[in-house]
Amino acid sequence: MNYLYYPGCSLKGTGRAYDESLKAVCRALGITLSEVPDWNCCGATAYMSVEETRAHALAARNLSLADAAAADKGLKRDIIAPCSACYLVLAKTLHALDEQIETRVLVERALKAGGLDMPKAGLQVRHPLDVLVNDVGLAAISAKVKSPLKGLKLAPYYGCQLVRPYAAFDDQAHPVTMDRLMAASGAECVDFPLKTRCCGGSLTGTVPDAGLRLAYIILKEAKKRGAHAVVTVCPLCQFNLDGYQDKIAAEFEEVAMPVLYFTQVLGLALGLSERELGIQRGIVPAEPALAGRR
Amino acid sequence: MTHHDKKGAGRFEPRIVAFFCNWCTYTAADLAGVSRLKYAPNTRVIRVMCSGRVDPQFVLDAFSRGADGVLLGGCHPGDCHYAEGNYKTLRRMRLLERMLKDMGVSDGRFRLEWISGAEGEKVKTVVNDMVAKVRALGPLDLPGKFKDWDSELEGLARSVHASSKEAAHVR
Amino acid sequence: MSAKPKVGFYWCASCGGCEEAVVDLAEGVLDVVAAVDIVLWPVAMDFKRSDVEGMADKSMTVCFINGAVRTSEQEEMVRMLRKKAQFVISFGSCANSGGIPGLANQFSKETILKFVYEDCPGVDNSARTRPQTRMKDEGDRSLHLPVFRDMVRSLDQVIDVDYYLPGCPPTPKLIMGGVQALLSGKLPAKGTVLSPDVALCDECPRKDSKPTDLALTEFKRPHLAPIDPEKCILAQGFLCMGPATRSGCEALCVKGNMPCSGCFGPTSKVRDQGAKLVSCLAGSIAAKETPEIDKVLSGIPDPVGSFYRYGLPKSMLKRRIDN
Amino acid sequence: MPLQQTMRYESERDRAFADWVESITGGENVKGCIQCGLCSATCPLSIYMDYTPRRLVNLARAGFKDEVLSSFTIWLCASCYACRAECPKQIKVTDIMYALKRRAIREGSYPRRFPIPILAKEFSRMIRGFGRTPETFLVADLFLRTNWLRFLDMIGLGLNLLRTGRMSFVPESIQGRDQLRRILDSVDGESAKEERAVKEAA
Amino acid sequence: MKSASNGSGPKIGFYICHCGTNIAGTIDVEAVREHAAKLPGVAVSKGYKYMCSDPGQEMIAQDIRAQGLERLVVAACSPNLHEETFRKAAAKGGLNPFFFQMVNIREHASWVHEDKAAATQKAEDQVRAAIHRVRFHKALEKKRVPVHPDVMVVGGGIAGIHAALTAANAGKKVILVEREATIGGHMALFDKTFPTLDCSACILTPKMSAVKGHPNITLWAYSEVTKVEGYVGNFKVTVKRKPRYVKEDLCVGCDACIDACVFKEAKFPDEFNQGLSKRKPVYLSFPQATPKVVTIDPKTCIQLKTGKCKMTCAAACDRKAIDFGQKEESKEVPVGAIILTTGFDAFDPKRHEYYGYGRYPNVYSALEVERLVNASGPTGGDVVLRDGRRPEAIGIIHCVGSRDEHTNKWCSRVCCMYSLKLAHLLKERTGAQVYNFYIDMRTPGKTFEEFYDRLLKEGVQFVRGRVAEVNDWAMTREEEGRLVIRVEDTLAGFVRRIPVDMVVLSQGLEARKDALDVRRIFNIGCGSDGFFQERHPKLAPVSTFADGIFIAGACQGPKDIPDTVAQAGAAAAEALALVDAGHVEMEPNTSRVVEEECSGCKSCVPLCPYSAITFDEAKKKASINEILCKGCGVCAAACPSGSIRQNLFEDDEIFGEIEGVLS
Repeated sequence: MNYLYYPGCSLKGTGRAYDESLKAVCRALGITLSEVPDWNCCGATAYMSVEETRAHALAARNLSLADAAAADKGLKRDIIAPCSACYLVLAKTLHALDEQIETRVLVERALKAGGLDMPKAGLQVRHPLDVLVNDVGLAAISAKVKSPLKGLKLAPYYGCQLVRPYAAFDDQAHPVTMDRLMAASGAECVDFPLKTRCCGGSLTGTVPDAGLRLAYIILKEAKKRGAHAVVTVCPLCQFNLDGYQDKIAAEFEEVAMPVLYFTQVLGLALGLSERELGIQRGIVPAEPALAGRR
Repeated sequence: MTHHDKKGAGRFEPRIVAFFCNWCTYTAADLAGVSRLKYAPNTRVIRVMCSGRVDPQFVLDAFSRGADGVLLGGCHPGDCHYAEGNYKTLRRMRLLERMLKDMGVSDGRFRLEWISGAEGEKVKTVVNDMVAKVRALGPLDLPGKFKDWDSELEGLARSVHASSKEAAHVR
Repeated sequence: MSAKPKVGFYWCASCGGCEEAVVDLAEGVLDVVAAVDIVLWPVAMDFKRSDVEGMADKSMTVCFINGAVRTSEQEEMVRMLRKKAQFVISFGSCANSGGIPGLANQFSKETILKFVYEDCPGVDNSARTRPQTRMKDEGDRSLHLPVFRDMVRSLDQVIDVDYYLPGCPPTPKLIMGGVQALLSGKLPAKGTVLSPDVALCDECPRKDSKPTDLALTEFKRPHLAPIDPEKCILAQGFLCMGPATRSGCEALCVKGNMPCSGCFGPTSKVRDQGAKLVSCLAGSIAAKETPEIDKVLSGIPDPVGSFYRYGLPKSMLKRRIDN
Repeated sequence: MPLQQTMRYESERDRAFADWVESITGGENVKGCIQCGLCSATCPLSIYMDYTPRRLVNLARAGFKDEVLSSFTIWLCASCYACRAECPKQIKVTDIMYALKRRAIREGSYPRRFPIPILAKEFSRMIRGFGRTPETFLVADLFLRTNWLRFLDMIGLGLNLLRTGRMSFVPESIQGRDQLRRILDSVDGESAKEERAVKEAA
Repeated sequence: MKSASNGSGPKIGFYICHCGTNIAGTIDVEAVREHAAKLPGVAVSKGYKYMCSDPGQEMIAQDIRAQGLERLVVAACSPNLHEETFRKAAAKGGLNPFFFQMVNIREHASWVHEDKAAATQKAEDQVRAAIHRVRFHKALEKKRVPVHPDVMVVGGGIAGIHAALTAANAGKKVILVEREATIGGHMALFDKTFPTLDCSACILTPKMSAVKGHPNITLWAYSEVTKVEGYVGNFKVTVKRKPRYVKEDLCVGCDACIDACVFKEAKFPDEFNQGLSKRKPVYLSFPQATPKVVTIDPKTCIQLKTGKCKMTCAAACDRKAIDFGQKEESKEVPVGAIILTTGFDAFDPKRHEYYGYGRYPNVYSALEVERLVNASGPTGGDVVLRDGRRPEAIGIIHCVGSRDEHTNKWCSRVCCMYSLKLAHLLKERTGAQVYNFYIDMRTPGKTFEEFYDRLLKEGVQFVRGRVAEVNDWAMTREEEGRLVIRVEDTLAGFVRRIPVDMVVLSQGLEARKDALDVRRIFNIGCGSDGFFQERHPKLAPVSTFADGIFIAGACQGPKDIPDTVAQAGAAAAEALALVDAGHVEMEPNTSRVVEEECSGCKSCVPLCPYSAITFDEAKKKASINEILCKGCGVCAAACPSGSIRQNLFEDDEIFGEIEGVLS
């Protein structure tokens, strides 16, 4: 299986472990990822706050490059975007190019100014969770699980921008795809009502009072429900939930909750090493929670 | 009706002949009226009991008499007041559409829509959408074209009428 | 003025088959010749254009004109003949409705000339020379060629026509019938097609074999599948124009085990033969879903060519529009 | 407590602003709002907002421009799309928030020293420069501009990132920087026109 | 034909209706009148304020007589409204009523266009089309067909019961068909009815027994209509009678079989109690079930599933009423009119994931609570939660599955009132703090507002806001272990979290899941909301587009019991008016074959859905049975030689219209 890969800025920085673990898991499952050549930042939520069309043009450059690369190498025209913000922004631009004629015209002109073509219909933005569960399939993954994570209790945290508003592969309020994937890894998911509640990631740096509280609510509820770790699909959520726990301890209470990527958990189940999967990159160490689970 | 509206805006106002089945689309248009929905005034409705009554000749005749578009509205498949009339319509119009295309009548000038008696809103959206699309295509104006095509006959018609003796051609 | 009625035959854009049809009257032609004076018949007798010009207006009793009108020369001749003849009879499918030459109305003049003089395999014309309507020869004499019109027309689209003899070509029986009607002076209403005003199925020998619950699941083409010589050809899935075509031919094609291709044109109640057959045939398809319907209809690869084989110029749209 | 007049005169409504709100991408259903408050109730940040999203929508569609553009609410929106997903009238509240943010930046009417608009501007500056966003730079730069005391507060986090190898020092940049600028400039040319049109309308 | 004042052909009278300002406000009626006056054949061209009024009709009739008009064109509203009116006016003037054509310039022009010039232009074009067309009209006559006097009512809820009784009391034979084992419908589930709080059973059960005992009513419960053939006045209805495995004429509903069932304990969810209690495979829905006959459920009965039961039930029945060999029966009955009263489905609250129905046991649907507060319900009217606790705080959430683009857009009309009723009953039974979460409080019925006032004074809490979620994550000590409702108190302007022990979801009303199948059987329409479509929202609220088929109650749209009963009475009256007339007149828009033109190609024969076309083997021509033909015109469109004519829609008429509209 061949996919285009759009890592996004976070996966090159704070979300490095996500990049590492996703690639490792893909290798183990026989998925080839071709990185979109010379991709640029998707623009995230911040750029959209400044200028709408420019934000679409920015994202469209990536789509155009991806489409060209797909045509060039004869790849499937599905772009894997692991970061929820990138996933949303790229999908939003695809929708806008499809639905809003004026945007389409302006973006087409802008791309032309950069010597690029409009992405053609049929190009898709996919999240690795969707690809793993719906393209590879749980049966195929289960067959490759070597060391099921018996007894590991996880709080499945999807965050907001993966499922809303565009993801068609799962429910917008109560998604279950990751729960099923984690079950295939042998782990147990606790009933977690805050699955898709915003973690405050985009605010923790700027309005800490608001952001920290949102993160705290999620972490303490995970703890209350007996989770050993929170498992997430988004580098921003991971950073936000993992990075500020000392502040949360100071402001509210100590939660000491490791925050893993779903690819890390799956990787462990597939028998990959902790180092390969970047487990050591957690600010709240996950090793104690994982010890003896494999 | 003229091709340009009376306000003199100069915008091309397409003429669209709409064949509506009595039970669904005509009723839906009635409902749009009762609901005071507003839509483009470019359609001219001809009521038939069933879309299955619409002979492809009617569609061609409307084009040849100056329609820029022809809209055909029937009940949704499975919902025909006469059980299956709309299926017959669908089959005929699939073939007619191919023929129209081969004859150079652009896609979009002929349109078949299923609009149930409850879908007043759909009458509005379909009519507005079709008017916009046909407007973008420009006038079809077959009567004008027929006249245009026949203008090549005028010279000789006059000269023969004058009983010209000049040997114009060598065989 | 001699006692015998004066008769003319003229041909425009046609294959010559209609002329053969006259000859096909066999010994009957002698009766005709005995009864009339033939004053014009370019295919068989030596008359010049000037002979026609010299005739007094309405001096010819009847002129039979076959062939469609495509060039200025044809146009001029038929206009002149209209003046000279008391009755003009449109003779055969090409004159009546454009006929096979009328299929050219699917293409622009430019497309046709370009293909014929440049792109056609076998053409060697690197200079891309095209016929010119006027040129000078070495002796500085002026040569004229007729103008190739933008479209093919039926005879009645150029001149007023009194009666129509349908068919490609009209059958001897119909020709005799027409001639006798004229000679006897028992004239039907102007504009009448001299053939029964009922569709071909009426006289088709396979009429009884057509089922009353026909639901077509495919369309076959006669050169690709065998035709059962006993059964209704349409019911076998071959496109037969019979139901939408005027009778009078005595189902010649069907008797030859080929489907009717519609040369007699529609009955008087039908304004567009092709559209009407589309309505009839497509209505009888069994499929209900668009993809299945399209699949069945894909058995008719060329709807215009099939449904308007003899009548494109007389169809409601007359010719392809965007050219 | 000083007296404050809370009554509004009809002349205080900016109808052009209300029309604009309805015209933006996502604003098409705003007239259909039934003020049920589902957006506010589902919003994880509404507890901090000066106007709940419902009230903001109501103010915006009525044309109370000053109240809307100077509200904290638009800057607190974390674009989690919860409101948009559940709104019974399918009002795209998140998209409206985006549009209000852009309008507030353009009109300079956002709350001063409030860091979110600055982050947004800084972010776009970075992208224009490098094509990618080195998060660490961005955060450091932001705090130095708004509140350098906070920067000191963040040093702990920085050290943690450094320890786990998640901090990048060198801003990554793309090859096609010129191409990207040409693309953005092309849009700018168009959007400058749009901006003028908005101003004229106002 | 006599020559007209200007031009040849028949003399045409044209009339344009101003409809007050409904038409004249948008269309320049004088311009249209003048335009028509100049058209060939038009001898009279007049306008009038209300053409449909008596003076308007009289004007037409007089002109026909005085001026010798031969054709009539009226531009006014939709022919669906007044075609018949003007046909009668024509007839009054001595003109064949089918020498008339109507132009719809109200619904199709003045009401839907704002540009006056364009609307006027459209009106002129359509008028010209009618004037072109009407020249080709032929004199026609309506056929009279006798009507079968019996009436069928489909659906045995309060609407069906009332309609059946009304028609039966008028002396008509009525067949009442009910799908479930008993009649009674949703109303039988309720304890009290709003706003009077009178006991539902007390007012319903007497009517149920009246149905059972009425000499003119045949009750077929546990039965479904599978096919309807024929046409107004002469329907042939096929009814499937499902086997109860109990002989209805023998069973007296004594319960002996139920007691004797090999299942000593009831163990299957009781549908009537919304699954809040259990029943046995042999059961009686509730004590007043009508007919009072037990039913054996083939899905749970051991004998019916395996054939290996001791059949203690059969042994216990001294009347030998149990019959495991019973088979499904199909009955065909002729009726003249049909009344559909098939009711509604309650919205499934599982569809709103964020309210936790199905996940949190203490989140209840309103129908469940109706049973819970019912004295004859599973707990005898004692309100206890699934975990046995008694609730101290209860939240009632309005508009669940109503006023929401994601589910149902409409207001379900009864939920505010039944929520108030439930709030009252719950407070009365439990003494709990009761909250109502509403978007808008809708109490527009007689004494409804007074009921709301009563609830306010009883101390029920009202929070204006649509609840976003019901969850179980606590933020404070008082929230621990309880359900938390998150809502914006829109009147206060902030968000609140309110812990409760019980949540009641006030489900909206929606069309029956199989409404689409049912409406196909009866050949009627459904609105975009899925409810059956009435012929006209104001003037024909219980009629449908299928003549002779009437609708009443919640199958037409959400409504409360008083409105349902009123509609049921109206539907019964319409049905009686039809069957009592003794005959119906059929529109003459049938098709015919012009024999001498027909080639006998048989193309038309298979196209007719009513088998009205046959092939005459002797003449070798097609022929159309006028009685069977319903006038769709499919055959006329198909006839490849143009030999089939549809009355009122002949080729010449339609071509004339096309020419007129474009000339």
